[in-house]
Amino acid sequence: MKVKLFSILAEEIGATVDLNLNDNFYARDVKNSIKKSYPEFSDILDQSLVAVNEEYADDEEFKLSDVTEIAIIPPVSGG
Amino acid sequence: MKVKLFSILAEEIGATVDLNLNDNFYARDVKNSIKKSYPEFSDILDQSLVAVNEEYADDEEFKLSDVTEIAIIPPVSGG
Amino acid sequence: MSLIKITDQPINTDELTKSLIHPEFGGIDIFIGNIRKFTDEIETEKIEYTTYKQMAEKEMQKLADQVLAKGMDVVMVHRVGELNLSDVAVFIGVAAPHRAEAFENCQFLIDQLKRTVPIWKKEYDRDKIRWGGLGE
Amino acid sequence: MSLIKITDQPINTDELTKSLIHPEFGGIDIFIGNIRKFTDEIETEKIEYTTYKQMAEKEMQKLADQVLAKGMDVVMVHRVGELNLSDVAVFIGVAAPHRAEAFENCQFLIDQLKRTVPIWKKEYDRDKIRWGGLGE
Repeated sequence: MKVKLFSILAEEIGATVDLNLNDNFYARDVKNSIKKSYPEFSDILDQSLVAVNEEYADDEEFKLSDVTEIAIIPPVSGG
Repeated sequence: MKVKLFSILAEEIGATVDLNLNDNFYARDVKNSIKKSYPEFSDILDQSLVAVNEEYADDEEFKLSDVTEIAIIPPVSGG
Repeated sequence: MSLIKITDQPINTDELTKSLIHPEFGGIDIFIGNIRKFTDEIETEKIEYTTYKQMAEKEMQKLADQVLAKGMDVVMVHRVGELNLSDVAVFIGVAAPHRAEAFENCQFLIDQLKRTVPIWKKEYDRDKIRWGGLGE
Repeated sequence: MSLIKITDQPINTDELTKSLIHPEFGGIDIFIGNIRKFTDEIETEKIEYTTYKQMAEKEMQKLADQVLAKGMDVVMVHRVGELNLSDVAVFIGVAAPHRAEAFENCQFLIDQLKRTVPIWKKEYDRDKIRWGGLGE
């Protein structure tokens, strides 16, 4: 599953990162999986949220088959 | 001394009203003097403030010789 | 660059807005009051504003000075004369380094303007004429 | 008549302001955020905004819907791309029957936009590059 990255993560890692997610997964699994490959961004990932299908994800479990889009949302700074 | 009137008072009475004020007077004397001639506007005058030399007048005494302009300020309604 | 005035001409909101945009400030709050058709059941057709101009501009300047003294920029313009529906009667703008101050001071200025600045409205409503500020 | 969007074009503050002036409403509050030169001692040269556009517009619409549901009109436009000093980054406007609601809801919208809408700034300061939202 390609996960979209933004802001400093997109600049440092790339616009997407390819992850192997289980058929059922939690938002935290997405962050943990990226952390394994990019431990240097653990701090930023800890501050980031996960969006699933363009909605902020809570702690609920997702079925991979229902998911069309996943993104990591670093602390926002618009305005 | 010509006293400036505004809003409904100007429309009903005129742009100014001529009053005989003592050499020393209080803001309330201005209103009372107009009330005597125009008792039908007592209610509006009670709600109005007096401006002396383009400043809202408090309870202090004024010397007529220091005064260049007096106005009655009905409740304001700008904005 | 503050601008404080009473005018009998239409208010140029674009020009006034642009005058508040400077690189020294990051947040601008603007209040625009325009002539509204309905106030509950009352239908307004037009409003005639009158003023005690010299004193009104002095009172507006006193209010603006309180905000200017805090290092912000201020625009306060009130139109007088006969205004029709949608016409802009008042434009208040505050530019500040941070947005919270801009909001707070803009609201302060319009609230105070309505309390202390000698401007009066004569409202031509469908049913009758109403003088602003006076009880029914 | 509400307008909610992310754009990479300059924000036309005049057109957006005029879109909020209707006879149904009497009070309009507008917040404009522009690029500021100094933040304390830090001197900014330009800011590059990026966004997760589809989600950002959805989140902006959710915020606007809360205000629209109360019978007000709303405009929310955020610009992205490379912005220079004085350029307008965000325009938020609320038209309401009464001014207190306009102020309250306009401030709510900009406060929430800064908390929840996926837009990021990369600030090119004189001393170094800073990413908005991240601690030093």
